[in-house]
Amino acid sequence: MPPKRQIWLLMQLLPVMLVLTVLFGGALLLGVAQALGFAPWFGVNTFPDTSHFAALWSDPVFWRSLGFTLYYAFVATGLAVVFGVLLALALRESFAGKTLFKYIYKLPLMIPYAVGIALAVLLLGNGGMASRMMAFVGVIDDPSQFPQILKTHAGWGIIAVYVWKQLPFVALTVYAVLLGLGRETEEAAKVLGAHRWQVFWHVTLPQILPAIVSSSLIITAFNIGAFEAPFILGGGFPDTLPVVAWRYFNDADYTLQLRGMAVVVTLAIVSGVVLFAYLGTYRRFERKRGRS
Amino acid sequence: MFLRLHRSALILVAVFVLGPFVPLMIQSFAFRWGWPDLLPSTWWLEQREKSLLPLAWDYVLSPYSRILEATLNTILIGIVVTALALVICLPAARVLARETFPGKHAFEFFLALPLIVPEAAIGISLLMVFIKLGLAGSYLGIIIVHLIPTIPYMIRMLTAVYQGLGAEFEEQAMVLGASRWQVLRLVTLPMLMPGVIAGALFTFLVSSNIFLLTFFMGQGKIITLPTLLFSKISGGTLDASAAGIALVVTIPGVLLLLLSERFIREEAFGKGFGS
Amino acid sequence: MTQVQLKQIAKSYSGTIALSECDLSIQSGELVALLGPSGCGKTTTLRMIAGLETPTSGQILFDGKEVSDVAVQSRNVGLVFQRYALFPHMTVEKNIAFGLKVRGQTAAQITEAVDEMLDVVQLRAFRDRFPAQLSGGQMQRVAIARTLITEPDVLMMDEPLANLDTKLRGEMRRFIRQLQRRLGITTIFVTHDQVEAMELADRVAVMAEGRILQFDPPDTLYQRPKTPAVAKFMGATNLFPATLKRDGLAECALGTLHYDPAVGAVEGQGHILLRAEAFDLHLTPPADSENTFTAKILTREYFGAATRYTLLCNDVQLTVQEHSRRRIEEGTLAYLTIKPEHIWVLQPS
Amino acid sequence: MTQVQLKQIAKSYSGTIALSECDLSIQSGELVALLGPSGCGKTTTLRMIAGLETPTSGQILFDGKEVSDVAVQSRNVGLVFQRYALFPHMTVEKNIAFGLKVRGQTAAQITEAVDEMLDVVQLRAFRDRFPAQLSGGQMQRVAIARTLITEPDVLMMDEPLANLDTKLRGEMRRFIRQLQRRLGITTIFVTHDQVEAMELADRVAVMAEGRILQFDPPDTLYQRPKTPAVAKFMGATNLFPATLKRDGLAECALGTLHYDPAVGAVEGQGHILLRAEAFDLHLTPPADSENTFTAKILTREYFGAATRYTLLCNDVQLTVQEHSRRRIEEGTLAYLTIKPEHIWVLQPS
Amino acid sequence: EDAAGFRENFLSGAAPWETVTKRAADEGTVNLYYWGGSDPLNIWMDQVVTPDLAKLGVTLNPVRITGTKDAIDLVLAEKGAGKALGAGSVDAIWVNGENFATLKRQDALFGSFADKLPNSAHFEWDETDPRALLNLRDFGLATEAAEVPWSGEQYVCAVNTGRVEHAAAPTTFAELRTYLEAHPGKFSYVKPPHWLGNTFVQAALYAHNPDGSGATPFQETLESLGAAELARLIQPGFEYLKSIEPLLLGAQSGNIRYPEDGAALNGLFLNGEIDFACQFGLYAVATNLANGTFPEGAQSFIFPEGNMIKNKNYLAIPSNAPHPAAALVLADYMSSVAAQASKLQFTGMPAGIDPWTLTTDEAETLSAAAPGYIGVTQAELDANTAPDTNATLVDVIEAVWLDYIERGSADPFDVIVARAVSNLSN
Ligand SMILES: Nc1ncnc2c1ncn2[C@@H]1O[C@H](COP(=O)(O)OP(=O)(O)OP(=O)(O)O)[C@@H](O)[C@H]1O
Ligand SMILES: Nc1ncnc2c1ncn2[C@@H]1O[C@H](COP(=O)(O)OP(=O)(O)OP(=O)(O)O)[C@@H](O)[C@H]1O
Ligand SMILES: NCCCCNCCCN
Ligand SMILES: [Mg+2]
Ligand SMILES: [Mg+2]
Repeated sequence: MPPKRQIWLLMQLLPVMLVLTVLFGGALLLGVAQALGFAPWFGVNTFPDTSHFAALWSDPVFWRSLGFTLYYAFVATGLAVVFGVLLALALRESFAGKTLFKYIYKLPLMIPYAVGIALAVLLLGNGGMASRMMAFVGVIDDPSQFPQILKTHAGWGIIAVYVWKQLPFVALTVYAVLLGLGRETEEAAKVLGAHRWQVFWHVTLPQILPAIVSSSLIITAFNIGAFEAPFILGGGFPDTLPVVAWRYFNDADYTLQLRGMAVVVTLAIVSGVVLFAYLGTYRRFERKRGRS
Repeated sequence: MFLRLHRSALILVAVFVLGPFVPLMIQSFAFRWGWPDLLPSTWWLEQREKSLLPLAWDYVLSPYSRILEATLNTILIGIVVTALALVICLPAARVLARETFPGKHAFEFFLALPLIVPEAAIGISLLMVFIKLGLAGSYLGIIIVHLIPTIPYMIRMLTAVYQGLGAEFEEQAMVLGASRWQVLRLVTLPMLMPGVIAGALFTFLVSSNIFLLTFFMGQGKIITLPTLLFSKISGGTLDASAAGIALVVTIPGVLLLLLSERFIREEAFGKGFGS
Repeated sequence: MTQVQLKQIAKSYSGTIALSECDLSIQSGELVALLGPSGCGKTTTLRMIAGLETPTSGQILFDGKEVSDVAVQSRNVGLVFQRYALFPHMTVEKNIAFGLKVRGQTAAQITEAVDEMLDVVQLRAFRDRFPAQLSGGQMQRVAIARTLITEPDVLMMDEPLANLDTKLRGEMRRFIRQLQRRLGITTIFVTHDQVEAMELADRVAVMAEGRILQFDPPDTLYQRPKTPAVAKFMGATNLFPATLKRDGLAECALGTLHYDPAVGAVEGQGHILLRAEAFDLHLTPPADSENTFTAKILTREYFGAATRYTLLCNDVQLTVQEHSRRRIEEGTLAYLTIKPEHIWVLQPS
Repeated sequence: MTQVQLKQIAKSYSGTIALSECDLSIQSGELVALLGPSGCGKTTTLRMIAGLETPTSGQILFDGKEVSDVAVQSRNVGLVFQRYALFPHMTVEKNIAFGLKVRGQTAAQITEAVDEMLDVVQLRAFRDRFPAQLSGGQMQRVAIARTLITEPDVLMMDEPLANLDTKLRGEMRRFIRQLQRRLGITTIFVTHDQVEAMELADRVAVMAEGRILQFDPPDTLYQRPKTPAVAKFMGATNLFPATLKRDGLAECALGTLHYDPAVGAVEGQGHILLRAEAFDLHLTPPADSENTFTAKILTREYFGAATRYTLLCNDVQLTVQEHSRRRIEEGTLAYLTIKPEHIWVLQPS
Repeated sequence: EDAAGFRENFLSGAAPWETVTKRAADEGTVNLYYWGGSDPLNIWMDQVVTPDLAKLGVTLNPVRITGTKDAIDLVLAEKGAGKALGAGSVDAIWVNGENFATLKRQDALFGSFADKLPNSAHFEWDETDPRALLNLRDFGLATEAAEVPWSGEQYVCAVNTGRVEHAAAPTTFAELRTYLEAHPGKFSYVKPPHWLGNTFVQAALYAHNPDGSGATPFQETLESLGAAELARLIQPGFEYLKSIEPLLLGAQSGNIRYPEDGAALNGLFLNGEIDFACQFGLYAVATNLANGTFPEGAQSFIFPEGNMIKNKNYLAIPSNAPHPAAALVLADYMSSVAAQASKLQFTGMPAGIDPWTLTTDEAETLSAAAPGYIGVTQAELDANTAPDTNATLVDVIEAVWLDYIERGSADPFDVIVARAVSNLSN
């Protein structure tokens, strides 16, 4: 490549590189530095000091928090993917009211999580609408008898909000890919004698798999780092890691700031490891399938 | 049989999406609505005149709710972030779509990284530096941090759009005698427009949904719809005014939905996130 | 090896009529082409036979049995899609094996059958490639192999050659023809290319606007089209309205022509068809003066094997085609003759 | 109206050679076709002439002047892309006006020129349509009009007809030919279709693997190819290695043939080319026995205007083509004759 | 005159108030950072304070934060960055206890201004008068007039008489446990370290003081008390809290629920999920009935007998306030009778000024503005008050609660306390 051309290419990439390297890369480095004791702004500089990580990682509660964090993230992603794909498949059919329906199903995608949380509170809380309905039909006579959905470590409230918000994202992504694919390969499979599930399993699914992987990657990452839903709807101690970090940052005890930083850095590492493992597994699977 | 099942499943989805808004609307008109009442025991309108302070929608629509401020902030920040992301990403997307160069894969991977790293990690790390730089609690600070999670989305959408465009239109224009600038103005931009609009709407959507980064960088000084609503419901309960605010927070999303149905072809999402 | 019958088949898509009451009866082992302009209902016909579309009315019979209740998967038909619809995520081998796999055959059986099929389509070396790594002709052959391996009773192909270049198209035509002859499968293929239909098919169904205009062997269609529409679609150039007389005289803009009354002795206002290659071109006046015209050469087009001339004769433009053994310059005055038995007359409608 | 010269032009893309030292000299006002298989460098050649690609070595001259320093925008060439590349966001009118608009012409000038051009391509009624609302042939014409309106010195077209169906392709060929004759613009077009090249071009450059094999008028190429490669590419079927003698005798697998020594009297191991349409087929032994062979008809292919037979003659397969005035059944024994002046010999290489 | 010089002059008493008001008008703006979680308070700020200050030539910029610590972080970060008086961004903060203690420890306070304001006469400054306690000490820490009390508060519990008779409401911790044994799950308190939760814990500790001396020893600093003594004093209280945990809301289904804040507590109370709601709010029942957040049958009751914690809230001025004079004008305004009366009327937050320092008319104005008691009398309340815990102890108690109750640490109690103390001191 002639040097003039190289410079021209570089110039076009530079703005993005600059923004991401400085801001994003900078934030990551800074986060690690703070977790390692570099925080001159509150008069702390013990860099490099691994004690914050040590304290965090040696605490069994941290591991339980991590467990909850991943549990909510994975279960919600799994449900959103399964139902999102089903919805995407259903959207290909023509049915009465489809135009309107295509507006409706996308609504959650467009509004902040907090709205979903508000809806969950009013609907699913022990004093909420569902509980009142049960009281109305006489199944319960005290809010405490309502099966607890919110504020438990089973996390059904959190998961419900995630699924409510993310199912449309998965559906939209997969539906878009399905639109691009057309129906021909599925019809070809049918004509070749494949039955419904064979068509789905051997022909449709492999072709939407990249869309499923990339959308589930995005939502899993989001779920791991999400704060509002587990904070408001979670079961309390032990909290998910973002909430733990939040509590540390709001504590009067400044040394906990650095512990909070360690939480946040750990969260980034976990998220990275989990998602790379996922991506790696998928890639290996694709390669294997490609070879055999 | 399958058809009927399929139908009821779709109705279920619609109920799953819209159903929860019913109690939200009722709550927004309630004065007192305790368990196990299916409807409020006292409505807002019955108490409206008796109260010194504005209640329910009176409060929501009053300046005290700061909903207008939050809405304007959300829109303003969203627009500026989108415009900046567009300007930053357009040239890069062009290169990514058209050229091959050593390290391209690594670069693409780097561009996707902010999708994987939690917002909290970024926001909290930057906070102290931003305070030092005087950027915390300023529009500029919020706009800058919003670029981090939005750029990956924008660049993916735009790269897909460029890929779909092909170089021949620009070449044709050149052969017909158009200068570089004329090519950009008369051919490239108009042809990219549908994709640019799709990318812009999506970026705006992402920006206007960001809570944690805005919350940290806003320092209470700058509020947006997500942070405003969060502070209203963070305890896990909703009063009438919180319900009203939640409804108002939904409105821009509905408008965005109408816009996006009009301007975004669904395939665009597939191109951006389907692979 | 199945006889296929369409009885009064009609299809409309929410109002628009794609096909209106068509009858078609295809013999077992026959190779039939559906020929017609874009949108005339060719694909729709194939899709209904395959079971991918349900007819609005009418019946489809395989060997005399109604198949409306037979699911796509069980009709045992083969359909090669216009754009192949190869599975992009499967290798050539996997694509070809698919039909057997979903039938639950053992790996050994499948491998054997695939190997054989790869030989038939000469793609042994490409078995591990993905569709994206193949050329158009290779994809085409994979699509055919994938279909043939299931030993369908009826093989259908939707514009199988539309996406190939001239050379490849020729090769593929020969390939399909040989294969079909060898296997004797009842085959229906769709095309909008008249040359292709004639070269390949035993019989051609000419379609237009949802109707079958004529269903006949290629030479009948070409030489004895029933209607001007069919004649035009078959590439007829010299078609003139004419007053026909029972004794073999036809009067048209060109003048009076003698035709063979045995070929079609009718009376009234019909058409007369003079095929471009039926004329003989003489540079000196011919001995026999029956059906002779003088004409001036306007343009000359060279195709290699043939040369086509446009001539002006009695104020009428005529096209004449002959082997390129000589070159007559534009502007030359020439003599045209045509034998009565080479003239076709179209009945008054 | 410019003379275009390529001198020792070569182009490689990071290692792969797309074109190696080609010379080509095109006369002012000439219509030249670049003909060759996929990947042989046709598009690359056009793109270099247009200035969209820089040659790795060699020179391009317009009217004897080097143009390497002239930017695309200033070369005043026209290039019609294979897939037209019409601007989808502009109407027909706007598309056609584009080249004048970027040249800063006034609205009045533009309107006038566009009106005129719309008449030339017969699209007046379509001026306000968008490309998506046009048929293939109409898009094609818009693409040409858009290019012609800038009055380019050199008009180039990259496979202009590849996406059209047979019928439309024929029409567009005639249209382009007439237009070019009328305007006399130096024109270069790319095709991989030999029939198209011959029908349209004054001269054809046959290319293969980055080289120009032969550059000659169509009939010369077809009837007198210089190499077996060119002969094959031009659709020659009966090409046999032969021992050539100076007295007009050629010995090949078929037997001994007399050829016209005036045509190409050489001696040594060469090839002999017997064009399929040069033979005459007789069902009874012909009077003159020079160059006569008995042969058995193996297959018969019907194309409408012509019928092609494959025959076996002295263990050699021969292809013979004649007008479809009769139908000889497969298996028939026939007599083949060919006149010495219809035989072409290829020099030993 | 530069900001530092102004501060010097004002604190030394050299500058007359006119120079302050004049300078304030020049500064133009005052940035007040405060917890923005109360709508009535926000409305009062906008409807009353903003126009009143405008009349004084100062524009109020109310910065509503979700946690006071955000403002403290900002002050300290700016201070660390070398921004001195006149250069920071926070002019005044609503603080209590711990946060004030942080500012004081970091030497981030403007100085002793509260007793030099024209309205300082509305506060009792006489150290010998026990009624001056809450002006002189904030959570036990000496205010040194570096903050001005701008609101009073008292921890009061409410009962839903729609579900429980007023008379059946417990008045002691023991009665509460008995009640819960009969009605498991019908009570909870806000989760520490939220101040509402901290206060409930403190009240329990006072009530279970092994020496029977109630709040008294909790007025000492951590330093003077020592970790071991603190552990001894608080262990019985914590044992009690631990003992009622299985009886709290949600415990029956295995998910003990401590509401995150006052709003959450009110929500539970409205829906009858809990029968009693304890929080700061002398007039909370009246206020919450007026805005629909309490059930119709809500009434205050005396709990815990003799240990209803009473405190004040303060406005502090940081050492790097950008507009120090405007901040002083704001502090003086907040100490006025008019401001206190309207605040009482709008928000139900009791006055921060001391009624006995006022004229009869002024005192009248204040009491007329009060929403009134429901279910209790002034005399009953007066008889049961207790002071706040020293701020240095609060952090430890918080940490102990988190460790002992929330995390359920199995370590010996004194080890837990010692650990909390040592974590906080480094
Ligand atoms: N799914 C459909 N919905 C509505 N109309 C349709 C549908 N499929 C086909 N049609 C209409 O039915 C008619 C016949 O279509 P068909 O695809 O059979 O044509 P075709 O002969 O195969 O044309 P082509 O050569 O362009 O492929 C056309 O007018 C077409 O527009
Ligand atoms: N941008 C490029 N980078 C690398 N190789 C290229 C590029 N463009 C063309 N080539 C290679 O150069 C050779 C000539 O390409 P060119 O496009 O000129 O062929 P062509 O004759 O136009 O073929 P076709 O008929 O398929 O269009 C091919 O081998 C091609 O793969
Ligand atoms: N941490 C101190 C925050 C001050 C907020 N207190 C609110 C009390 C409401 N009565
Ligand atoms: Mg079709
Ligand atoms: Mg090309």
